[in-house]
This record gives sequence, C-alpha cells and structure tokens, in this order.
Amino acid sequence: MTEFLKRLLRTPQGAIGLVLVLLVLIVVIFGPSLAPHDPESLKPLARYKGMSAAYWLGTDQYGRDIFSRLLIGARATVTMAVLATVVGTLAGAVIGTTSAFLGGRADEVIMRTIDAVMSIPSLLFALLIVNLLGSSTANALVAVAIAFAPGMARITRSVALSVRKQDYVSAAIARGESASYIVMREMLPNVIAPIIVEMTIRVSFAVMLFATLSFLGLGAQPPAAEWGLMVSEARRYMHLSAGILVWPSIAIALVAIGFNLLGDGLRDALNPRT
Amino acid sequence: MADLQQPPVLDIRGYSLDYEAPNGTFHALKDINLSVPRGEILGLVGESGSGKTSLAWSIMRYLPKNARETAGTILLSGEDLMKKSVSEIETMRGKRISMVFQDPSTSLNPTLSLGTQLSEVLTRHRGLTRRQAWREGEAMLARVGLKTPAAMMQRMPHEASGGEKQRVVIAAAFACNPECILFDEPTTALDVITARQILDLFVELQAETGVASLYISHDLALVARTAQRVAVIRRGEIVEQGPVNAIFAQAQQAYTRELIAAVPDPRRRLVETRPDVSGDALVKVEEVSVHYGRTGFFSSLTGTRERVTGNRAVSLDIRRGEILGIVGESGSGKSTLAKAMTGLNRFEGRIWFDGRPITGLKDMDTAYRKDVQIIFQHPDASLNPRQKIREILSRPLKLYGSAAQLDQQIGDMLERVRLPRTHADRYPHQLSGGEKQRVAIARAFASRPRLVICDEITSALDVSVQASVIELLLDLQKQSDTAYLFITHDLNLIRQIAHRIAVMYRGDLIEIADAETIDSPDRAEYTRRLIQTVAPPAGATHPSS
Amino acid sequence: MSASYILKRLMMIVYTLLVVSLIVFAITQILPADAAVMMLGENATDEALEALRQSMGLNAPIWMQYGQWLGHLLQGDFGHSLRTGQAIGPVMFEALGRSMLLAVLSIGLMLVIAVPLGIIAAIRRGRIADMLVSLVSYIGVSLPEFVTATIAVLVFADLMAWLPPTGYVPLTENFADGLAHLVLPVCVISIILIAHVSRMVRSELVDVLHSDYIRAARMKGLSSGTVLRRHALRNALLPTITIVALDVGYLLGGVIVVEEIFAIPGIGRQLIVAIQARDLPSIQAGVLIMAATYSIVNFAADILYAWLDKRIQYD
Amino acid sequence: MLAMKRRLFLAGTAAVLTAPSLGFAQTAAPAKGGTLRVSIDQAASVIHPLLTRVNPEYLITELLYSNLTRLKVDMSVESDLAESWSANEALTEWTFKLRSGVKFHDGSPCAAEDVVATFKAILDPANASPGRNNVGPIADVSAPDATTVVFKLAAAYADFPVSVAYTTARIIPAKIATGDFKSLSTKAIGTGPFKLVSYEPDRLIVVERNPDYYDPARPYLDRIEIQVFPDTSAEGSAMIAGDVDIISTLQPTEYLRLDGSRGVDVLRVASGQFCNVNFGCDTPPFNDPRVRRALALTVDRKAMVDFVTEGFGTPGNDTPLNASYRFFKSVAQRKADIAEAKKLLAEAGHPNGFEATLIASDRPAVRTQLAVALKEMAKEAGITINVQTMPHATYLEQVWKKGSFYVGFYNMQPTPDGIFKLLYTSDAAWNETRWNNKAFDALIAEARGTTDEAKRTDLYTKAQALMNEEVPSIIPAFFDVLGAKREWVENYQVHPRASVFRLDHVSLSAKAPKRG
Repeated sequence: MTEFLKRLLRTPQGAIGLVLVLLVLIVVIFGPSLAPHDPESLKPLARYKGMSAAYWLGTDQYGRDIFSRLLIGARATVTMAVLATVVGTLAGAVIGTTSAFLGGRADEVIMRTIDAVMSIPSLLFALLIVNLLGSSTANALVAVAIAFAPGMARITRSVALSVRKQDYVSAAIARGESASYIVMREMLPNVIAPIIVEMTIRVSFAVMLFATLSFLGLGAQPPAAEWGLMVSEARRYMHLSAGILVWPSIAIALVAIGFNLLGDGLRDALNPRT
Repeated sequence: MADLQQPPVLDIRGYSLDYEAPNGTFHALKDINLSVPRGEILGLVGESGSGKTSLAWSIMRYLPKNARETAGTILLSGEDLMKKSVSEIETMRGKRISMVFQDPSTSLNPTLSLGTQLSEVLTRHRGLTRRQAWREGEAMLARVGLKTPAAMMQRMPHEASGGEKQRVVIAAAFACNPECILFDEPTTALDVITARQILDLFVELQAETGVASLYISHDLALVARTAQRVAVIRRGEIVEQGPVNAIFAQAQQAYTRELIAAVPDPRRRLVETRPDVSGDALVKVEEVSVHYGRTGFFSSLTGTRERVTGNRAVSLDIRRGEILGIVGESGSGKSTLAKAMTGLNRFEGRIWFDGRPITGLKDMDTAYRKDVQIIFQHPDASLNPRQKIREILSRPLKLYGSAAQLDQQIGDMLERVRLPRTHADRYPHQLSGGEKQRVAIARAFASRPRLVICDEITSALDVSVQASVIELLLDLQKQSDTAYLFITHDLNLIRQIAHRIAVMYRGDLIEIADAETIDSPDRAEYTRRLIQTVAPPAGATHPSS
Repeated sequence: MSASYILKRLMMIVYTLLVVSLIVFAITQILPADAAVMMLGENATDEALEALRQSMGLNAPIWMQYGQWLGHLLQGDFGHSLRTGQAIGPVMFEALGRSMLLAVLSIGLMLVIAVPLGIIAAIRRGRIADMLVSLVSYIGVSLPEFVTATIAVLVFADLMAWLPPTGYVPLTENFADGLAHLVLPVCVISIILIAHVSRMVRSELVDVLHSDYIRAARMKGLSSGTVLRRHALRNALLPTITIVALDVGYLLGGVIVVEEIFAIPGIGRQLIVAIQARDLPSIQAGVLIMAATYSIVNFAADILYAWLDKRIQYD
Repeated sequence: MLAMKRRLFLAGTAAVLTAPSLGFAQTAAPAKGGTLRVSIDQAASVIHPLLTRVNPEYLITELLYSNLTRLKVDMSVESDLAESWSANEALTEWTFKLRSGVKFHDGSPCAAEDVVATFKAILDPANASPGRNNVGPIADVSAPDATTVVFKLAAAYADFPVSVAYTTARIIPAKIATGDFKSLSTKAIGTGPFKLVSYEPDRLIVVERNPDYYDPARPYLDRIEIQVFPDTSAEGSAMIAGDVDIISTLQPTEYLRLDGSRGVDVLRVASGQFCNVNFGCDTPPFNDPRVRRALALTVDRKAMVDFVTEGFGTPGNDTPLNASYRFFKSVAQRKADIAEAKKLLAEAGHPNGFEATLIASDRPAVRTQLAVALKEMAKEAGITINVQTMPHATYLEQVWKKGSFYVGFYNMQPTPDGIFKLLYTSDAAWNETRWNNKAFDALIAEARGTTDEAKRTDLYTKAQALMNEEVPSIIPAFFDVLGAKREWVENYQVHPRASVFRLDHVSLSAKAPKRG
C-alpha cells in the first residue's frame, strides 16, 4: 500500500490530484463546522458585497455568505457526484462482469442493448429521467447513475473479458468452482483496479453533469448550496457581482481537476509501463 | 569461418551498465568483454534477466533514460559507438549494424506493406529511388527464399505467415550488407519447423556474406547448432566463453555445466517404470471434436458462420499411471483436447473416465473434478494475483476434501513441492517463476488426482528451472502413480519423460507411438520431419550423466 | 470488410433504434403529462379532452399505441407537435441540420487543435510542453459548458465586442454574419473535446512509440522524423476516428446546453423546449433522431476505419 | 409612476388617431420604413389568436390581428375595429359600430358576421379558448347589419368595452371561425397592421407591413423580426451588441446591467403584475384564516421587493390591486409582525409552527426567489417551508389550480374586475385558492353593474379589505414592468399590462442600422 502510494505521488498528476481531493474531502467533512455564517440566512443590507474580512468571498444576491455556502455545499456537491458515480459504476460493473461471464448470446444481446442505450447522449438521458421522476437532488442522482451505468458496463466488460481469459479463471472452472465464486472472488478483485481509475475520472463528469442539470432547472433545489445550482443561479446576477459566479465555478473546477488528476495518477501508478 | 587476422568487427571492452530505479541502482551489465570478428557467429546464452537483451540495446545505442554506462567501450570496426552523436548513430543503424527481433508480428508495422518496410532501408541508406528500392527489395526477398517476391512486397504483415515475415525482417537486416548483425532470439516466436528453416537461412546468408553476428538466445541447444563460439551470461556477467565444442565438452564453470545438463536430451530417458497395461484404460477419448467460435446473433441473421475447427475426431486413451505426451506446433489442437477434458471447451464425441461416460460440462461432477486436474503454462496467469498462496491452495481442499486443519495441510502441500511452509502467506508476485509453478503443481495435487493435465507447464520457464520442475513432477508421479497428459511443443523433453507420444498437426491426431521408438523410420512423414528438425545438439555430451 | 459485415452493422443500427424507441416511448408514457391536456390547454372541458383522446388513440392499450407510433415512424411520419401543431419531421430535421453544422465545425476545430497538441505532448513526454498541454486539457474538462459559454460571451462579446454574443443567422442568409455567430458556440463545444481527444492522441502515440515496430524502424536507422511520420502517426491517429465518433454522443449532449444559451434553434434546443412543454411526440422524435445520428456516425466511422486500416478483417 | 387618467368610457368615439395619445409631446411625424428586431424570452409556440397563452404570443397576434377595442398605456380603451360603442341603461346590452372597408390579409372584407363568428368561437367550449372566461358574461352576440354588432350580456358589466380588448379576443374570418378553426396555428389571416411572413416557433417570427391596414398612416415599420432568446443573459448581450432593438420582457438583473449601456434606453412602468403565494383555503392547515394571516405577517415586504425585484417593484398588501389600477384606494398596509404571527399560530393550534412544502415553477425565476425568501422569513415564526421547484409544464399539469401551497405569477389585468374574476371569486376562471367567500363575490358582482366611480371604488376597497383580512393568497410585492430599447427606437413604451405592445406606433430614427 505504501509502495503504491509512493508510485502515485511520484507523478505530478497523482500528487496534485491527491492533494486536491484530500482538500475537498476535508471540506466535505468539516465544511459545515468551519462555515463562519449561516449559509441560508438572508441579509437585505448585505447583498452583492465584494470580498471583505467579514465575508471572505463576498455575498450573493440574497446577502448570503458565499464562502459559507461553498463550505456547506461541498457536502451536497461532492457527495452526490461520488455517490452517483459509485452507484452507476456498481450497476455497470455488475452488468458488465455478468455479461462477460455469461458470454455467448446473452453477452451479445446485453452489449447490443447497452450500445443502444449509449446512443442516447447521457445528458439527454439524465434529462428524461429527471423529468420522469421530478426534479430533486435524489432523482438527479438516480439519473446520473443510470446515465453512467451503460458506459461503465462496457468498460467493465472489456476488462472482465480479458480477466476471464486468464488461466486462473480457467483453473477455477476446471476445478469446478461455482459461478458466483468465480465472478466474486476470482474475477471481480482483478477487474476493480481499472474500474476505480475510470470511476475517479467520472466523478468530475458527474460534478459537471449535476451542475448542468441544475442549470436546466432539474438538479438540486434552491436554496440548497449545491455548487452547480449556485453557478446557474448566479448567471442572472453576474453583471451585478462577478464573485457570485466566479467562486462556485472555481470550486467546481478544482473538484473536477482534482479527480481528473487523481484518476490519471492512479492509472499511471497501476500501469507498469510508465 | 572467422578471419582472425582482422581486428574484430564488434569489440566490447570492460562495459558496465546500470539502471537507476526508484529503489536504488540496478547493475544490469558488469565488465562485459566480447568480440566478434568478421565471419563469426558468437552465441550469447543466458536465462531471462541475465542482461543479454540489455547488451543488444547498448550495442545499438538505444538505451532508456535511466540507463548509466559506468565503464567500457563498444567498438564497431574500431570506431567507438559510445562517442557517436544521435544522427551519426542513425546513419549507422541498418547500414553498418542491424538487428533481427524475436517476434516478426510485432516488429513489423501492421499498417505498412512488407515492401515499403523493406525498401525504406534501401532508400535511406543506399540512396536508391523508391522504384529502384522496390525492385531491389524484390530481389532480396527472392534471396531469402520467398517464392513470390513481387506479390510478397505488396502484402500487409497480417497477410503473411510468421516465417514469411521473419524472412522479410532478415532481408531488411541484410539489405545494406552490414558489418554486424544482432539476432535477438529470432526463432523463439516461430514453430519448430519454421524456426529450423529460418535458422538454416540465417546460417546460409551469414556464410555467404561473412557478417559478424551476435546471436542472442536462451536456448543452449540452438546456439550450439548455430554458433562457432558461445558466451554464457548470468546476472550481467559473462560467466564463460569459448568455442562451442570446448564449452560443451569441458565447461569450466558449474553454472555452464548446469545449463548444459538441463537441456533436454531424448537419449537420456528420465522414466524407467512402465504403466500397467492390463485392465481398462483410465481415460478413453472417442472421436472428440472441438469447434471454436460461435455464430453471433447478428451474424446468424445475415447468414455468416464463424466456426474454426480445433480438433477433428481425436481418439486416444491414457492408462493408469501413464505419462502420455502430446506434441505439436502452435495451433495443432494439442491444448484444445486438454480444455475439452476440463470443461473449458464444448466438444462433440465422448470421453470415458474410469468407465464413466463424459459427454460435456454437465457430466463433470465433483468426483471427476477431483480426479482430473490441470496445470497451465504461465504460472503468472494461473495464480490469481490478488490471492495469497494460502487461499489459492485452500480451494481444492475446501472443494474436494476436508477443510480441517487447513494450515497444516497447506504447509504439507508446500513441502511436497519443496517450498518452505512460510510461502503460504505470500502473494504470487512475491515468488519466482519456478516457485509459482510449484504452487500450481501443489494445487493440482491437493486432491490426489488420478490424471493431471500439464499444458506446456515448463515452456515459460528457464531451462534450469524447467529441469527441476520436471524432476518434481516425476517424483510426484512415482509416489502417487498419477497419470499425466503432458502437452508440449518440446519434442526432446517429451521423449525424455513420456511413455507414449501423440503427435498432432492442425487439429488432427497424426499418430501415437512409444516414446522409445518415436524416431523409428516407419513413423508418419510429419513425425519424421519433426524428429529431424529438433535433433539434439550434435557435439553435446553430458558430463553430468 | 464484406457486404455481410455492413449488413450486420446496419442491423445493429436497426436494433439500436428499436431499443431506443422502446425506452423513449416508455419514458414518455410515464411522464406526468396528458397529451390531450397539452394540446387543448388548461381551459379545455372534460368532454373536449375525452373526444380528443379518443381521436388520438390515447385510450388504446399502450402496446397498440407503440405499434401505431412505430408504424407511422416507418412511413416517415413523426406526428404533429402538441405544442405548435406543426409536423415534427421537417422541424426536427431542419433543426438537426443546424446542430450538425455546429457539430461538424466543432469537430473540425477540435481536430485542428487537439491532434497537434496530442502529438507535441507525446513526443515531449514528461517535459514542459507535455505539462502545458495537460494543463490546458485539465482546465478544458473542468467546467461545464454553461459556465464556459457564459464566460465566453462575457469576455468576447460583452467586454471585447469582437463577436456577436448569441443568436443564429443561417449561412445562406448572410454567410459572414452567420459564421460570426457560430464562433463562440463552436469554441465552447470544442473545449471539452479538445481536452479529451488530445489526451487520447497523446496516449495512443505514446503506446505506438513504445511498440516493437517503432523500435525496429529506429534500428533500421530511420530518422526520428521519418519514424514519427511514416510509422507512428498513422497508427496512432487511426483510433482517433473511433474516439471522435464516440465523442459525438457527448457532443450531442453538449449541444443541448450550448444551443440553449446561444439561442441556436438546433435539435438540442428543440428537445429542451419539447421536454419543458411535455411535447411528447417531439421528445420521442428528437431522442430517436439523436440516437440515429449517433449510430450512423459511428457506423460511418467503423467503415472509414476499416477502409483506412487494412489490417482489420471482418467476417 | 404614471399618472393614470381616470375617466368613464361608457361610450368612446373614434377620433382618427394619427399619433398615439400617450400624454407626451410629439416632436415630429414618425419616420417610415425600416426593420425592427424584437426579442422575446420564450418560444412563441402558439400563434392561433384565440388560443395564445403567454406574453410573447400576445405580442405576435397583436401585430397580425385586431380587436374591437384596444388598450392604451393608461389602461383605457380606444377604438380598433369598432369605431364607437354604447350600452343600454342596465349595462346588459352593448352595441358596437364597426369601421367599414376593413380587409383581412387574404383580401376578403371584415364585417360584423366575422365578429359574431369570432366571439361564438371564443365561447365554444370545444375550442378551449382561454378568452372564454375573460370576455365578459356574453349571453348572445348578433349582427343586425354589416357594420353593427350587438352583445347581450347575462349580467350587467360596466367594463365590457375593456374586456373585448382581451388578448385572445382577436377578430378572425368567419369562414375560419366556423370552418377549419385549427388552420390559424400555422398561418395568420387577420386585419392587423402586419402580415405574417414566416413562423419558426423557436427561432424567428417575421412580419411585414400590411399595406391595407385601416389606418393608412400606420404602421411605420416595414418589417418586424421577433427573435427567441431562451437565455435572458444572452438576450441582454444581444441588446448591448445592437442585435435587437427592443427587449419585450426584461428581468430586473438585466435592467440593472443594461442601465447605462451606451445606446440603450431602459424602460420601466409601475404595474399590477405580481407574484402570490396561493393557499388552498379548503386544505389544512391553510383552511384556517389565522394560519394564512400569520404567514402573511412574517413577510418583510420591503425586503421582498428588494430580493425578488431588485427594487423594481412596490410592496403588496395581499390584495391584487395597487395604484396602477383604476378604482383603487389603499387599505391599511400590513407590516411584518412576528410576535403577532406566533400568537395567531398558537391560537390556530400550531404553537410550534408547522411544516409545509411550497411549490414554485422554474419560470419565471422570480417564483423561486420569492419562495426562497419566504422560507427564510417564515422561519422566524417557526414555520418550516420546504421549497420545491419543478418545470413549468409539470407545474401546470400537477399543481396549478390543484395544489394548496404554491407560487403564482400574474399579469396586471385591464380592470379590477378582470383580476378578481380571474382569480378570487367563487366563479373565477382560475379559482385556485378555493376561497369561495360569498360576501366577496357579492361585492364584485355589485361593482360590475355600477357605473358610479366613487361607489365602485368603495366596493372594490371593501373587497380589498376582506381579502386583506382573510388572505386567500399572500401578495408580497408588485413588479414594475421592465423593458429596454435601442435609442433609435421611437414611440415605444412598456405597458403595465405587460401583454400589450403597440408596435404599430413604433418607428425608427435615422440612426437605426439599415437591415436587409
């Protein structure tokens, strides 16, 4: 483990990514207790304030402290993105691994169907699902997870197929092991590493997908401090105070970059070639 | 023959090479002294990791960034290659010194025609126009024994066979009449008969051009047949060098002697027992055919069928306690039978095991599984890298036997294959290749099986390791009277250990013969060609026997 | 590549569209909206609604409605919009044309920038140039389109006044003005793709440069330039075709947001309006057309790839 | 604030108007010609003049069609197709005299039978015209001769000439009104100042001057291009860049942005447009007036005006009337009083407050802003409000008129009667609060038949007081109607009704860019 960490920290991507993601995690965990102001209380006299000692990043259209909102919103934003990605990945991983293990007709039908689903752009798919379920954070989560699942199924399957060809799986079959043992104990642990890399990178896509859903009015609900919602609400007020738009954008960008870098770093660390 | 009056074409003096790794410096080559005069083939023999390929790249001046050359010189006809600039080296490569690689299917660019890849050497170094180079290329292909050179020039790599591709690579290496050519295991990726043809071609061309050749190989037998002199390299150091005959006759170093002893020699039989021929055979294989590939859903709609035959109606039997060898080239269907018998492939026909009919996966119950075990070629692949040895070895115990006193049993299993009990807590990647294969063997023997299928289990191992694994297998066989189905492409090896040998060719079983009489002249034509091709090293004697 | 391969791929497209049609039909059936209410509005009487439902066949079993819908589709009839009453087919295809113009320009711009960036990064692997290219990529993929679009309009239209901020002018109407209106949206769409494709080109090229045949080509004494041009680039760039085709899916999604902000009446905008207005036939048609576009682009990419890469053998 | 002219218009006479009577000095005759670009903030999905539902659609049908009368900026009516009109003593029968020689765009004459057919079509439930509830209590309509139309009303209605100016009471040819009614969804045959050139609902609607318009002087413009901008920020950018000449509906934030931009005039008029928080008065806990009043008492109306309108508005007093309406007299302004609110809650059996989900559709954005602000204000009194936003279409389908706690948004109506009858009487077209207060109904009905201005004002004031007491909906703020135009656009004013645009009076100055 420590050796792996060393490998990860050796690449600049891995090092910066890890630092950024750790920073984000700290904010997620301790953000609410660190926030200097109530993120929801309206202050008619303190609207559109710039950066100051009292309001580090200024205030928004309702006079709410942007810094506090960012600290508290991290939980909604990052947790949601991670959760949606994890759920989507798990669903995809189960479908992909099962399809690879079943092989034959079943595999072909599953994969063609997955292809078909993937021909609907994931944003559009998410839009349809949120419309179907009604707009709320939880539904957006489901939508993003569903939108991610086919892609992850595809990736998992290709990894799983290469694992399935490995002799240790043949050995397990020849030994007469049960299908569930083979999938769970022999295949999955070896499929997981590349999946984690892909998943890490997808967290940043999820953050953006959530933000975009919020922009289209289908994600988190006001007055939530979800960052994507903050940005999309801020678009209307950006000419009055740029900070409302800029700070949450930077926050989103940092998370996206952090997970992207970490994913690339993990990939390099797991790949003996580089 | 070597011209000893001239200074050597390739002269390496006191050369040392280090690699800077994150966890310290790795000394890849230490004080190497080698020289190859014009007209000579110097064989460089070493096991994997010995540094023989590093040396080749040093000579070609193609080293990774973390390489540090700490001492020595590399001279080509007296010019110090280490002092040449990049562009000077680029004009020398291919023209004055060239290289032939192990696997022609990866060393040729898949998207360029063979002709393009051959003629580009000529346009680059001999200043020919593209048209001239193309014509010259056709002539070269004729020279390397290709039947239709004009057509071959037009072909893409995937449209040519391995042997044909390697001939093109050799043609390119000889194209500019270089002073020196490095051959890096040029036949390892080829089938035995093709390999022999390529080797013959190389020897012929070498004699014709008198090029100084460094022939790098792990195969001592092969080197002995090709080279005039041989150098043995081990852990970055030249252990011993000298004329082939001298080395084989009286090796000075123990390591060299070990290497020589490990080379399989059919004249030295390792089994004395004979299987019990009375009573029924343990396994009877009746008309078993295997077809690969399946008709896809969409293909079936469009009427395309995609089926490849792996085995055609193979029939044979294995007696109790017998070692039955199966030999054949890659693609001959020898592993297919193993997969059919272990339920990894569907098959048609019937297999009788101990009087019980097995027609497919559904008949392979726990009792059958317990009795029939398989060991694979690559221990790296057959041991799950995420499981500890303990878990790997516990599976057969849990599946077939009693899982009581697991640790005790696992320890005993490790000892049976001559591994320390403490290895149970290790992961596969913490073991060497030979150790891993021993673990795989231990796993197979855990259930006290009556038949163990060994699918090329030694071909990924170095010769010395191979010898010890074979010894272990034979010992286990003696103890438990297990029957082996021993699949290999190495005829010499199987002639040492098998009772009977089945020869397969392109999915067909050619014949089954007693190991001792396999070289009799009234064998099938293919068998005879095979025997001829892999004749044991002529001058070799066996000091240890 | 044989005719039967092409036939097989075409049948996959048919299957894809069938699955998509089922999904989209299912979703639109469950969507909380009553087509009759959508058509007649909030002021309709119950009798009028019932009469309309009857005439639209909304009271028939779902599978029959699906069959009817599919039957009309096969005759090229996408039905009429519940919102505007116009025939959907012509409207959607005209919108698709505008989106495709946007998409093609974006892909073009992306290729012109991303491929050289990827090549530079691969050759200069681990050096400053590589880091810079990575940095650009990371920033490119770090912001959602609606933010980049907002910033782009703010900077290049409002502040600098170099470009028209928004709107759509058909190229046939006024070519220069039409093109000027497309610059910002095309740039916004390209950014994420540039990041993705330049990284793919880089990693493909790095892989190829590490391959045996590149080493073999070097050992023939070919200069680095020749090796790169003749041996490496072709092999590294071929897979880009497939990647770009797969990115079309992402592009079609991005188009939704970009068209919304830049007021481009493309298919993405049509879909958003349709979804917001619960215009079910338009949603169905729009999603189906998008999926078909994606499938056909990928089919074309496969054919192109196979044509360029002789190695690939199809049954 | 516009000074409202108040005069009774029982009978109007059609002076031939050469200039709009807007109360400001007309410097020179308007220049003729030119192309005007107008932006709208959502697609104009419907151009059927009897079926339109939103402001951008009204803008288009106003250009293409005529009513019998039309609203001026001061909310009084002037002649359109009708030259003059009069009523009987009881205000139950109204006679309109039509202009002669008016032609539809297809060249056919427009006569009384067309008017009759149009109103019959509006009233036909099968056509589901939104105007059915807004054109007054018409019992019968007939055409004694080619230029006379007589309306018989079911009850006295003083505001009838205003109600025929309603946005969906545009006159269409009789052969369409009785024949292929739907055909006007994609084409336009009206008598309006402009003719339809092209119609792409989501992008661009183009109209050109109708040379046969009944007033030879108007319109001044040759052509109007109406462009759809789904994104308000982009719309503002287009105005700054000079790509559009008029923004028909402007958000307060964009107003602040455009204010001071070179070449741009921002426009503002106080209005009776408002957002309200509707209670289902038949659903607990909102069936208790004390609960409704308690919530109303939590609202800091001044702050609300700031939050929701950026200051472009006026505080509301939980009644739909304000100074922009005729017959308005203010009742005592409600102020935030948390202590009183808590007391009322305790009396109503909610000493610890209560929890409720407030639904706000996503368009326009002020609904959400209002909900968020209310959530915070109500917190003080221990009321927990969860805000739920949803797409407008879902809202219309699932919540509007059905929900019991949601945010509404309404244009100013031409008359007090218009707004009360639209939303608050028991027989209101959209009786979303289900308040069903008989005393209130009686007051409104009485006012309908009253011509005396003072008496009418008194009746409406009583109605207001009743609403203020019972609070069927909280009306925390009224919005100013905002707009913007380029300097070169002349004679354009934003209309407090927000759905009236009068672009036929607009002209372009010499500074305007020439457009092909």
